[in-house]
Amino acid sequence: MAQLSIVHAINQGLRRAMDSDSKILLMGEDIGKLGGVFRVTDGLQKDFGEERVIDSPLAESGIVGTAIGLALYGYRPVVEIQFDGFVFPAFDQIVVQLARMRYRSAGALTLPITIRMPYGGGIGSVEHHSESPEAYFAATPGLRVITCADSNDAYWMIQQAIASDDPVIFLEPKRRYWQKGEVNIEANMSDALNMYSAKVLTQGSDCTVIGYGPTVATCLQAARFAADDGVKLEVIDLRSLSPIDMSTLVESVNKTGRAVLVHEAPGTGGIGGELAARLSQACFYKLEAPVMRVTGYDVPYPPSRIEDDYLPDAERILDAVEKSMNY
Amino acid sequence: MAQLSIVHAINQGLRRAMDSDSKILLMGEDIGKLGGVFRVTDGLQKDFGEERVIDSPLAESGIVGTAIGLALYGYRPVVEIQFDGFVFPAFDQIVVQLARMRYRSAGALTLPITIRMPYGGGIGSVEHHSESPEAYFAATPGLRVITCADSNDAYWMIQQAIASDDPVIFLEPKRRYWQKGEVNIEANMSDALNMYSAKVLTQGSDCTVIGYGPTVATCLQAARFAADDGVKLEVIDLRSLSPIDMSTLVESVNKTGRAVLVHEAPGTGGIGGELAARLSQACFYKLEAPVMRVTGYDVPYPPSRIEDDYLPDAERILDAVEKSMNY
Amino acid sequence: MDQFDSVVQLLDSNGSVVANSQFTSTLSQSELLGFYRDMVLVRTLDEQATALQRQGELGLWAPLLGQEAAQIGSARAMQKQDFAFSTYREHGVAWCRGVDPVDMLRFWRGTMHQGWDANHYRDYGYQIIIGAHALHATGYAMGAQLAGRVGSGEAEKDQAVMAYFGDGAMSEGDVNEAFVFAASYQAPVVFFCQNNQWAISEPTRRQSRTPLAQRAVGFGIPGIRVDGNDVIACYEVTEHALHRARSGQGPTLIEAVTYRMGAHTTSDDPTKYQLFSDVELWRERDPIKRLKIYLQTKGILSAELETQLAGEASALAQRMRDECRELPDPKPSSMFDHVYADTDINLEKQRAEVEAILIQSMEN
Amino acid sequence: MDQFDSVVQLLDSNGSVVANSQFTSTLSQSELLGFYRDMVLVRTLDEQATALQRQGELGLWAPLLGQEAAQIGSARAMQKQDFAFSTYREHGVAWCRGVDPVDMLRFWRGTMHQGWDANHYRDYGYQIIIGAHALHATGYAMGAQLAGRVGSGEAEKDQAVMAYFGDGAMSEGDVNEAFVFAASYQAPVVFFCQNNQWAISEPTRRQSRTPLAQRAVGFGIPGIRVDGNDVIACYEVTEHALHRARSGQGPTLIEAVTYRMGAHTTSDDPTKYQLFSDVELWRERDPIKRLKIYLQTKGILSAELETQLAGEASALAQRMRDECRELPDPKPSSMFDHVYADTDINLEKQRAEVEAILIQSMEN
Ligand SMILES: Cc1ncc(C[n+]2csc(CCOP(=O)(O)OP(=O)(O)O)c2C)c(N)n1
Ligand SMILES: Cc1ncc(C[n+]2csc(CCOP(=O)(O)OP(=O)(O)O)c2C)c(N)n1
Ligand SMILES: [Mg+2]
Ligand SMILES: [Mg+2]
Repeated sequence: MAQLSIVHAINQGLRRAMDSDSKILLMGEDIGKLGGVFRVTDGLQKDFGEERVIDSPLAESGIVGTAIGLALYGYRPVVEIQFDGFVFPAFDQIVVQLARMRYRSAGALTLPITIRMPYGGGIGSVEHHSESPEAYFAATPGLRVITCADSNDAYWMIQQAIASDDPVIFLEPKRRYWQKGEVNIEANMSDALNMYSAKVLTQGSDCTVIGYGPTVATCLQAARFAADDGVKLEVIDLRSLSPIDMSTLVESVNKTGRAVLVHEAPGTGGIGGELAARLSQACFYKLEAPVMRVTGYDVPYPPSRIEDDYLPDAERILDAVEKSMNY
Repeated sequence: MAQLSIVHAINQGLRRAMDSDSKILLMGEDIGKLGGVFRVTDGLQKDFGEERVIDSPLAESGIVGTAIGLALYGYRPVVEIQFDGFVFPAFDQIVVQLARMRYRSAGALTLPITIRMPYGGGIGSVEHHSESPEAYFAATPGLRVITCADSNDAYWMIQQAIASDDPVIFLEPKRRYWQKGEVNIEANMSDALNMYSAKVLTQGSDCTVIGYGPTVATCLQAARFAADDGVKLEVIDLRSLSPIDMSTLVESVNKTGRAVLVHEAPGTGGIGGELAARLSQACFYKLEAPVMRVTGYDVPYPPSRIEDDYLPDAERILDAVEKSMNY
Repeated sequence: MDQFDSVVQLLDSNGSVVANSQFTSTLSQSELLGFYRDMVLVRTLDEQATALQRQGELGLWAPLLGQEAAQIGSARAMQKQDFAFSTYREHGVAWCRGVDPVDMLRFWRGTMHQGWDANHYRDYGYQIIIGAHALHATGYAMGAQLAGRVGSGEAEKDQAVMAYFGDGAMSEGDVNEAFVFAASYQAPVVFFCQNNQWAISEPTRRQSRTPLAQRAVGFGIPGIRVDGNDVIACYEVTEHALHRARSGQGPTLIEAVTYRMGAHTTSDDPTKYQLFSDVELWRERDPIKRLKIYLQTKGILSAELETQLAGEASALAQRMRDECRELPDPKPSSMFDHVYADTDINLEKQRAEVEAILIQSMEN
Repeated sequence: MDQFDSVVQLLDSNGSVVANSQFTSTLSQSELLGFYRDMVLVRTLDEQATALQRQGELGLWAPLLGQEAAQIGSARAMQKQDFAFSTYREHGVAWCRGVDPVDMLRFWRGTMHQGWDANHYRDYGYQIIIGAHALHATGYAMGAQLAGRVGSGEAEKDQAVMAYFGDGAMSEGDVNEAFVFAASYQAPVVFFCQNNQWAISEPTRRQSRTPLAQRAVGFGIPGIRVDGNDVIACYEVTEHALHRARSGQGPTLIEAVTYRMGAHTTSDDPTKYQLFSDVELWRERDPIKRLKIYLQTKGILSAELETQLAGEASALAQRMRDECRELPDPKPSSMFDHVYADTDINLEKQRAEVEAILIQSMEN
């Protein structure tokens, strides 16, 4: 066991993966000497060399596009997109090329590429540094989208993502980067929870609360507050946005009869809509109240001085729980 | 009244708009001499000149990006993206720049840009010519997304889109381009139904069926089949995917107690998920069955020889209606 | 920038040899005959596919008419271990890589998105998204470099990559980013731009006011213009660039100046924008005709060989007609195959649904 | 490509005038003094903002330290009717356009995404997405052209556009597409690339092995390199390019060779990648120092003027400190303003929710 921050856990996960497979390359802007703007790749170029930790020109489409070529050659590129807001120049390469090459080629071509990306708000930064673009990727057949909320998952899920033959968008909750937690580094990857599984964090009978990435901590906080009032929330960390582990969710919602979905991205068109649609169908006779969504509002990310009013917090989650309980 | 195909109706709508406002420019690949690959802009360069109907270099990001500059200068650009599958190189300019300029500038800058795009499948073409990318845009705050299903709407909605000070993605159902219909060209724009309103096409008490663009004709076909069996479907043409005219939908679903949502795009992450989530909430006590979705499957668009198995058809809609009625 | 005003030509439109200070033909008679055969058969293939589209057997086809020399000359300069990344028009390249013409039809008939195994032929298949594959080619070339397969000096080891695209593609961000990456890493990639004067209806001058080869210079990449209707020059120039690439001297941009003699695709109507006189002018420069004259003049191409080739061509056409119609339609439920490497429960449910619908409809 | 080895310099790092075959200074003493004042105040502004960030008053700041001459020289060559499109680092450009430094802070403090009215100052504000605005600038220039405000010969009518970006941005597809469009339509836009040697931690050679100005040539755009630490040369070269643009002779790319003497942003740690010796070398080439020596040598800059300027600088810094803290936070519910031109029921509901939460939290 080790106490690691999420940044450090990902760094260690990358290191372990690179140690075990020489085909793994890292690519991105400033990931070499600088170690990335969040230091996730700190020290890796020094240890693995400039050929395996590649500082790229400033062109996101170029990074993903050349990573595709490298993967066709037989490498396993792990691409860093510096910030969520800078992924869009690469959108075409990601959703039209990366996502479809296996399908296009009827299985002949495999692109085992992982795209790492810090995402989400709450860090007081300027425009384009606080985005939650996950719904775009989760709506794209051919991509996998996962996100971690604690250090142990950060460590294992990045390794699982890299080991997968599918292209994986690996979302890193940037405002939790420095949150520390236990990491079971002695384990084997096969012991770790499958990256596509949701994880029940607290057992509760009153209402299911589902979050992912940066909002998991907020959900847990809400659960603690609720517990003080005698309300038992079942908090679930979704972990995988594509595929969605419906059976874990349905089991919980069938038990509690209530669900609150929490994410930072705008509500409309967000992951929450898809989840609410599926749960409303799957738990039709069990739901005591409509599935509630607690999300960012349907606006571009606002100036940081009011980001706390935009981001879901424990109060808003508890309001939704209350609304659900009183419905 | 005039009998026009959808292609022709858009052409006439563009012409009328350009006649009335000299700030309106058309931009795109092959829209000049060729009149666009679907001939939507046929004859317009001849009549309005090369300065108002601008053949652009082959670069979608460049087209949208320079259109933004032209709009900042005071023009009203109408951009053609040649096919749905080619919009992604412009994704960054659309969702990060176009969608946000008004917000970013706190209202000081206005970008009255319309992006026209043929979309959807069913034309037997090769890869990337049959996509339904609407969910990406509808999930983006700052954009408006509308689509027409008949010639009258084609004629008026394109004019309304151009007249709007908001950036509008105008989706044209390419496999219905040659479908003819009455167009009330004598009317005034103010008489036309607001482009953001849904439209009830057939009154019915048994089940609400909601489609848009290319699937509206399919829904109507299903309604005719159902009528033969004595089942009355209320078919609604959604028309606007952002904003969503919830009150029209809720009124209908509260009446029928049932809803089936139909679109070509993959189900997961599609417009249907958002609608199902909202309807499940808004009509919680009225719904007799879960909201059903009849959509493209969660795969990249398949080779055209099996596209008919991919696309929602009347059978699949009727199956869903039956499932709903028997729930 | 005078260098870009001149175009490397080794065989003029009358079939006469032209002297060039930098390049000379190294080709044997049998190689030249081979190129001639390639061009004739590829033109046959193209005409036959166009006809099949007209008959409703294909959804679409993008003719290569007029671009035979550019494609055959360049692709024949490739080694087996090299890799080609193409657009929708490079049937001639696929031909040289050994792809069966019937396999090419799968894409256009809509039975498969990729009609052959890219790794087997070391040919990537058709790419529709303009410019996207220039980056894939560059990345692949970077891979060869990382794998130590550049500059080793071993003839069968060193690899290079060909990236094909058109004049229109030169405007796309992706192609320019490919130049950036290729230059930055000195990747062994040859960018081969067929300037066929048109991007659908738009003339090349809408994309650029300077010769396209010149674009390379600003990226620190050598650029060279070649007569795209001269198969010998196309071969020599490409062979030179590929050699540079394999031996570690980095990327090259070749602009092959040619003309699209057919429609953009079978959906297109070029009479809306092409001048008849231009087409006539370029007909004079036909790539096959000039090699034919040359070979005849040299006595290399006998009447007997001609007849034999004509027979080969009509057999090919016949086989395409026959086999195209026989190409198996995919099973509807195959649409769920290969979306992911791992099994997906959600997709398996949908597959079951599609299978149930089919059974139901068979029962009705 | 010898032309790109040479860099236009009119004032060397020792403050001595340098002869140049193409450019000579046309600046009056008072203009030169004005530039000096601009540079000193802009450096003050920059230092003060950096300090405010350190004190937690700003979320972030991107220092311009070292790039004063490039920004002041180029922006002072603009006419009122011209329009500037900038990145996050062009505080000096905004300054020349008349923007109040306190308004610049709004963005970095997070009270507004755009701290001033772009149309009023004819300055677009900060753009974070690298390269995106190069296309906006080009489109705007196309607009001026369509509006007949190019080549009319009327001094106050003809317009040009400045597009600022860095060496890193030269790799982005958008910037290269901007070159394509600008060249194709001969738009009146001047691309001004401040090559400050770094894109965060990456040296310019990762983006290009050739001088960046040379990139232009391949697009059919003239390129020119200028000493970015020489305010006089920056002015003259830009003035020349803007004049060309306004008079209908099309775009130009200027590469101003300079150095980023500070961190990339206040979040950055340049010691991880910059060599101390490089920084020292460039300190010798300081843009303010050399103009100061020149002005002192010429007797234009008196001790009295110096003192006056120092006073002005410290007043500016003081005002920034005071007013930064006073910058009003936006109302939470203002996050719903200006998403759309038309009212949106859905957003109005959400606004009501946010207002209710605030009332609720005030009651608690
Ligand atoms: C990104 C993208 N935009 C637009 C298109 C539509 N399109 C197909 S071919 C073509 C013209 C391409 O011209 P060029 O690059 O010169 O190649 P050519 O067709 O002449 O071989 C266009 C605009 C596309 N396929 N992809
Ligand atoms: C599209 C995009 N990718 C990445 C970034 C992150 N980023 C911000 S500044 C920067 C370096 C820019 O370098 P350069 O263009 O030379 O400008 P400079 O900062 O030196 O002024 C990077 C990579 C961004 N803002 N936008
Ligand atoms: Mg072409
Ligand atoms: Mg820089």
